[in-house]
Amino acid sequence: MEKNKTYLLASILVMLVLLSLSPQVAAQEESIESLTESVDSLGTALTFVWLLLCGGLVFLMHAGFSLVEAGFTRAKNTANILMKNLMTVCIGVLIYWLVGWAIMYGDDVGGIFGFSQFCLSGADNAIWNAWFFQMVFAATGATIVSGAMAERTNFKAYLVFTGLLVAIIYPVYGHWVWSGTDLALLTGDGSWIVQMCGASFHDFAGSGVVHSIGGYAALAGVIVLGPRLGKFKNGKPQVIPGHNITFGFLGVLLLWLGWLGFNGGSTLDGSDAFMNLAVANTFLAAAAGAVAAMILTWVKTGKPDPSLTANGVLAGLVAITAPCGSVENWAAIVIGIIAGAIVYAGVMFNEAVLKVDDPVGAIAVHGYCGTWGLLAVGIFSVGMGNGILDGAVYAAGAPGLLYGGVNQFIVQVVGALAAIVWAFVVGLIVLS
Amino acid sequence: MEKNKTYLLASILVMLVLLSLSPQVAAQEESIESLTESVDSLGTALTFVWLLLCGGLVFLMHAGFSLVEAGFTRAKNTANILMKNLMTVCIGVLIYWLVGWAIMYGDDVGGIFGFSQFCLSGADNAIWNAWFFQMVFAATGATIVSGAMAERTNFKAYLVFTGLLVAIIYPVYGHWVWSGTDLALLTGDGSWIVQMCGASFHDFAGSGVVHSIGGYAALAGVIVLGPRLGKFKNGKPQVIPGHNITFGFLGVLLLWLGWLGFNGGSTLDGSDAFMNLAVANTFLAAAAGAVAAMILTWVKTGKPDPSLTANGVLAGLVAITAPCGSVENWAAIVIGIIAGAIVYAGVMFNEAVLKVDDPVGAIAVHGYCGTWGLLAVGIFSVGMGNGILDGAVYAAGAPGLLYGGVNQFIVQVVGALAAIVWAFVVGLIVLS
Amino acid sequence: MEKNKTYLLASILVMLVLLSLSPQVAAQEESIESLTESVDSLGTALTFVWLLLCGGLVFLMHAGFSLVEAGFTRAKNTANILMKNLMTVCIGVLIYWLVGWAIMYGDDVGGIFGFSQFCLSGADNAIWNAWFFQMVFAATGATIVSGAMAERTNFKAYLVFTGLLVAIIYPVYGHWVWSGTDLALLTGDGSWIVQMCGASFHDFAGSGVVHSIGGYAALAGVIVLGPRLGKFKNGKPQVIPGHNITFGFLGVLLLWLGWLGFNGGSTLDGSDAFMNLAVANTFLAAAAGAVAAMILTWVKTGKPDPSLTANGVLAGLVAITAPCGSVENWAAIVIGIIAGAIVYAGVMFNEAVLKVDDPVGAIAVHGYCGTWGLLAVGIFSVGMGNGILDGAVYAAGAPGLLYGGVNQFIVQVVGALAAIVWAFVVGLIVLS
Amino acid sequence: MAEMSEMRKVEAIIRPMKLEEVKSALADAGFVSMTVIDVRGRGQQKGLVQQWRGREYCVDLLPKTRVEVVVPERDVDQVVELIRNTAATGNIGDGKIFVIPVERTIRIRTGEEDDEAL
Amino acid sequence: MAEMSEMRKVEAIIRPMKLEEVKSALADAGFVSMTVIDVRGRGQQKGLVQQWRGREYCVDLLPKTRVEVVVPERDVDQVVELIRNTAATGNIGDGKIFVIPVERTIRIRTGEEDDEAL
Amino acid sequence: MAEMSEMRKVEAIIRPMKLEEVKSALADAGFVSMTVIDVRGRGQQKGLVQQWRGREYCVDLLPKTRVEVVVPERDVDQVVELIRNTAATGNIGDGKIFVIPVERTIRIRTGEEDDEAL
Ligand SMILES: Nc1ncnc2c1ncn2[C@@H]1O[C@H](COP(=O)(O)OP(=O)(O)O)[C@@H](O)[C@H]1O
Ligand SMILES: Nc1ncnc2c1ncn2[C@@H]1O[C@H](COP(=O)(O)OP(=O)(O)O)[C@@H](O)[C@H]1O
Ligand SMILES: Nc1ncnc2c1ncn2[C@@H]1O[C@H](COP(=O)(O)OP(=O)(O)O)[C@@H](O)[C@H]1O
Repeated sequence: MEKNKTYLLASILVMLVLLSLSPQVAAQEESIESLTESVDSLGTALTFVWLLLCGGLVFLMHAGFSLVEAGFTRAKNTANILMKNLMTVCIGVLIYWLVGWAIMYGDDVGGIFGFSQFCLSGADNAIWNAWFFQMVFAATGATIVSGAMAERTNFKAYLVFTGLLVAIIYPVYGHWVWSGTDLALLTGDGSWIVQMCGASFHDFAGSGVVHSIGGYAALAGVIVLGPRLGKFKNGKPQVIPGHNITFGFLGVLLLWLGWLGFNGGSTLDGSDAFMNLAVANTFLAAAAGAVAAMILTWVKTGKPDPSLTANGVLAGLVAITAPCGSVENWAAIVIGIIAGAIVYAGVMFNEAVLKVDDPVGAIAVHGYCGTWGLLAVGIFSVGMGNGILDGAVYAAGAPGLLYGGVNQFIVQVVGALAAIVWAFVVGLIVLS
Repeated sequence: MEKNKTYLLASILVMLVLLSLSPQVAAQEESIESLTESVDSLGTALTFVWLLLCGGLVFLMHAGFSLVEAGFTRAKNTANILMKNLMTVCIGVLIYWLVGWAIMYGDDVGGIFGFSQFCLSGADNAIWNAWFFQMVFAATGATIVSGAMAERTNFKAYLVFTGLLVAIIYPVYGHWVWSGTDLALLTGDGSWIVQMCGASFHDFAGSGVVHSIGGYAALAGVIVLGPRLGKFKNGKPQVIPGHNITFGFLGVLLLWLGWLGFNGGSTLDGSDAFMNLAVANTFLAAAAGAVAAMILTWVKTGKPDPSLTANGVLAGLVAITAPCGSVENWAAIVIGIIAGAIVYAGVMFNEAVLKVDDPVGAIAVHGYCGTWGLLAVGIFSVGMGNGILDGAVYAAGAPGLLYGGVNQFIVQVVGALAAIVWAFVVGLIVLS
Repeated sequence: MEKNKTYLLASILVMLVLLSLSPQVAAQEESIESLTESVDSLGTALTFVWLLLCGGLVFLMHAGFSLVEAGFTRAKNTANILMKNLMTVCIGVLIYWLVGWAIMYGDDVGGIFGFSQFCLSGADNAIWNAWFFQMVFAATGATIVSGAMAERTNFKAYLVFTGLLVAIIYPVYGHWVWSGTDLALLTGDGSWIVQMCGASFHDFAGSGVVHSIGGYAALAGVIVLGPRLGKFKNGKPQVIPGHNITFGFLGVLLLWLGWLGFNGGSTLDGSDAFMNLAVANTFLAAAAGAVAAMILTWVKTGKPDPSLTANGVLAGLVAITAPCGSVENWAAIVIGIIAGAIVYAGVMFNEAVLKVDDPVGAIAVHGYCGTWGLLAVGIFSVGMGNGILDGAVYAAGAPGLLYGGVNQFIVQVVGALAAIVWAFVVGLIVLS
Repeated sequence: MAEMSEMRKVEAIIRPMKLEEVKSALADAGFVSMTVIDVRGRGQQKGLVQQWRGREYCVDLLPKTRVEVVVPERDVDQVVELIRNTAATGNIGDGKIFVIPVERTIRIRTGEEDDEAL
Repeated sequence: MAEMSEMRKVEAIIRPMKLEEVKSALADAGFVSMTVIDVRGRGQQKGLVQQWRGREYCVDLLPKTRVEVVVPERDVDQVVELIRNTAATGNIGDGKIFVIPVERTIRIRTGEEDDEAL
Repeated sequence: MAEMSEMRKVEAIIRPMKLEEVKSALADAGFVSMTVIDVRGRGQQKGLVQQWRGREYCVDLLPKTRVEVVVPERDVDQVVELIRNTAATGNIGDGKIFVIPVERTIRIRTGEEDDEAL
């Protein structure tokens, strides 16, 4: 009996402990659950904060574009240029809300475009956040065109063109690349192009979606428009100097800063550490582009050319926009250097051979260097999960040429061509 | 005995498990507690980071104001205007530290003003954070006045007026609206006004506290000061063109960007997802305001007017400042459009009828559109917790006229009138 | 037997409960661990986001410097100044990647310099983040020199000097102060200097590392270079007015904003609440510096001098950079006021006594006020853990003179002298 | 060559802020045509003391406006009088009027000469 | 003093956009030297209506360019003719040419006078 | 009308960087009054080659400064000499001096004429 009593006592003890423990464990279960929720929503909040601020930086790029365009053209056209740029933003905001987002991120129609959520119907805070970040990109694409067409565009026609760009040209190509749907023409697993190439097109922050589209639409515009009065005399390009280099350089620095948001924010996740790689690469490429352009003009003309050096910064930035999350630091520098060379050659080529008049070099910067950036992914990409990309979730999937891969390069060529054809052809049609 | 032994063994086993489990559970309890703390303090840290950065964006608005005022006035007054604006910030910082915060957020005295924490005595990091964010707002309110009074104010008198604005005029009204005390004249549950109206006044980010106060104080200032020499000839307003439209437009874009922080930060919580709604609405209203003002001037004068279009952006921003967290996207656009019309009409009315000279349109932009923004809350507010505001914690409490409510509109009218009377009357007294 | 059965049943029950409980507890253990990890990595993510954005603000300071230098000098040198400033950034980015980081943060060699991680070899996202934030600081140090040497420097020589500054002069001193190694000359516990002085040198965000180094290297540069043609006539300083005060003032406001990132980010931790104290003190000192400089010039010359008042803002900012996380609000104001006086006296002294020509006042602002900031730590420091610094982890360790300590002051004097000697002497050697 | 001495250019250097007044006084009297140039000048008037970075310096060439009107000799007196009456403030720095002979005057548009050209 | 009447300053007020044309026409005929000034002027041409903040205002002095060429008397007719031919558009506002006597002409560099100085 | 031939306007087109020197030389000799205009000009001097976006272009009208001093005929030689001595560098582009007859000179402030007006 004694023993039994002992057991009894022990058992009771145990039960008491258990009884006290069991609800405690259950309560802990609950607090863990609520904690997990808190942590999750804190992660979401961090992403919201990050993307709003990055979006703000991208918005600042409009100030940058305005200044570059005003500074690098003649004083008499300043008011006109500024109005055009301001209206580009305003129309961008309104039209991307009305239509653009719906075409880009609405329910997929055959991988070609989206079609729902017009006027952001049914939006919640996550959608407003995403819309804001995407909207500033769309407006940026549109504003590129204004630079190339500066000093001679009819204001009304320009407004209409901008509206169509933000409503259709930009978001359709954007849908192919960033919509994330299975059929998305250039990136969806179910797309015939992706399956054919054996890799998915990668355009991190928009060398293609934003810059190529803007740049080649600008080319179309410039061709339809013709050069400024007096730009060519007997076929020879004449110099029409800008009027305020301080505005131009301030603009370039604001654009550079804006790119911190442009590329840094494009992982779309405040907790994705690879934003740091993207930003480091962005700054390296910009600096390399500027130095390359400066040295080139120095060698070619005997003195470093300020406005082409400024273009060199932008060239590096545009080119690194697609590959910044997929390549090593040294590759970013190489990409920037080549971009600096491309922008110099491109500006000269446009003037001397194509005889198109692009006052601020928008076509060479955004068009040509945008294409170069897309191809650079296919050349320098480390491949998601390899080497420095261990743990990365948003980078080019396959390694580039230099790392033994071919598929990624092929699909980049296809995507780059698609951007050129789409923006240029539709641009031409719309304009004429 | 065997059985007993079995029991014994079992019990011992159980106890061992229990003994090992109990401290584990206790330890988990502790880690859960410390985790909860970490998560909480991480949430606080996110708020700190968010508000510092938003405050930085609001601070950038001073650059914006300086540029708009310098660009839209004559070159000969530039140095004077810039000094005035810079000193506004400096005095704002110092006086809001010395007195302003104490009057606005110090211990409540009958719902009318605060009175403690002078010189931020006893401050900790949470207070420094809050002070910083509030201080940039106060300085913004003060700088509005400088725009209207540009090109003719005595520097010393201006400095004194700015000091009084930041020390008294601004924080007293701010206390009525944002102090959060139970008796706070316009928003506290215990205030007779709130009880009488049956709803609490709502001014999200300061259409009233910042812009109306600044705008109507400016009106008082402008009346006391009289117009610039040559502004009116035989009572007819003369044109005095600005000297640098690039500065003006750059200023407008910086102001627009600043509003991201102004409205986005005003939930005062880095984890409040409704910052996204606020920002989206802010950008929609700004764009709508600009388009409206542009079209209006186009129709009325035959060409789109750059500086009035720029005012249109600001009009939309000022108007959406109060309602941005309480209304739907389409309403934000409507509010912006009407603000664009108000600013055009207001500028013309001020010149032609009131015969006051406001070089940059500060009274129409901040005063009239500020009032409109406050009323718009009473018209378009969805009502906290309803529809898209499900889960919102900082929005207008009751639905607006369009959603069947009346009380909110009434209290908004009262609050808007209070701002006009307070700023205008005290402004007049101080100035004369 | 019945009893036994009871026991048996009870025990089985207990065991069942236990069996169900034990894995639950284990599972909770796991979720707690994974939660802890999530929280940790969220904290890291917040730091990443915070430092990228603060770095962006610091980058904006390059726009600020460009504008101040261009605006406060003659129009004919604008293009040259802008090119120099742009190239400073570009070279800063590339050289700090190539060499600077390795010398500053690489494996310690005797407390004097680092030597590893050239080209950021082996970098991960944490390194890229840290590199980015440090890089913008390094480039800032370099750009200070361009201001002092404006309007007469050979472009090629300047580029070389900038390269050496970012590769060697800056990172070596930086290693002494910020490398965190045990032997680090001025801050490591194992350093003979620290042991001798009995306290560790404290330079929160770089009154010494960035501003003194830049300022005294500039002094060396200016002496080697000689004054601008026509700056002195028979030994008497002549006035060479700047050409665009709007650019100058815009630059100052951008610099001020940049300092939010400069000082705010320098706790290097997104969750360190003392960023708020740092920012509040920063803004108070800037405002106080401006007001002091304005009043001084007003009293001395009969009218408030715009460009010296603008210098006053910067003086306050430079001076508060070292002490901002270690002093009380009122002390920040006192530090700012004295800085405002120093900058006025320093500019006059440089011109009238030293006969050096510093067009924008860079030596007085960054050199003299940088030194003052370092000494101010030794005077006003509250001492880590004391009073308002309860819980602080990155502040001056010991109390300053006013709080009864002497050691901190002594080590600040040593560190300040080290900066002067190192930057000035090596600057002279490199330049000649 | 007969008309040689019959045309005169009246060059009046005035204060910039007087331009509007002079312009309308001349226009009211029928002399609408004129050419205006921004010049800087000094005479008995002291320069302007300005300040930059805490030091004073003297701008000794002050901004002035030069109004040039070409008229037949017979109108010179009236034009001079009109300008004098509107441009004078009585303070040093009011400016000067110079009358310069004009040999020929041609209207580019039509080729008309002299009197008809004005 | 013999050459006194032999030098003339031809002052042509033209439209700014015609400057290039006038310049090359003169240069082609051997008159390379010239001085150019930006002026504002009004004549029979109405002012320009501009807009600021929704209100119109009239800029009644229009931007013009003045080309001044000093030549020996014998070349005056040719220079006048050249300018007239290139600067005329046939619309109001084409401008005027004034011929003013020059007593002496000195080249600063060498001190040469008159004909040799040009 | 007796003084008609006794007043002269000395128009000197000089290098902008020589203005200070010319100004003080004239002032030292008692000729403080003057009017200064920014002009652009060309003569035997080639234009300036500049660069924009990698392409060179030629600015063929160079910035010059025109100093105008109205003096009695008797002082003309001295003024011309002073200007020549200070403005000459010996290189092409030094500029020209033109002496133009002034028929009347009026001080706006007082109405004084000619000699007293200077
Ligand atoms: N001798 C002169 N030659 C050329 N310009 C002159 C001469 N005297 C005066 N001026 C011009 O007239 C302006 C006013 O002359 P000033 O002597 O100051 O006025 P006031 O005649 O009232 O004393 C000067 O700024 C200058 O441009
Ligand atoms: N009498 C005058 N005196 C001085 N300048 C004149 C005179 N008449 C015309 N001008 C100048 O010539 C310009 C063109 O004159 P305007 O009468 O408009 O042209 P048009 O001769 O073709 O009718 C004017 O803007 C003005 O600068
Ligand atoms: N015939 C002229 N008519 C008008 N201005 C002239 C004439 N010749 C020279 N100039 C002015 O004088 C300036 C210097 O002339 P330039 O021939 O280059 O110098 P230099 O006399 O030393 O050879 C020119 O830029 C122009 O403004």
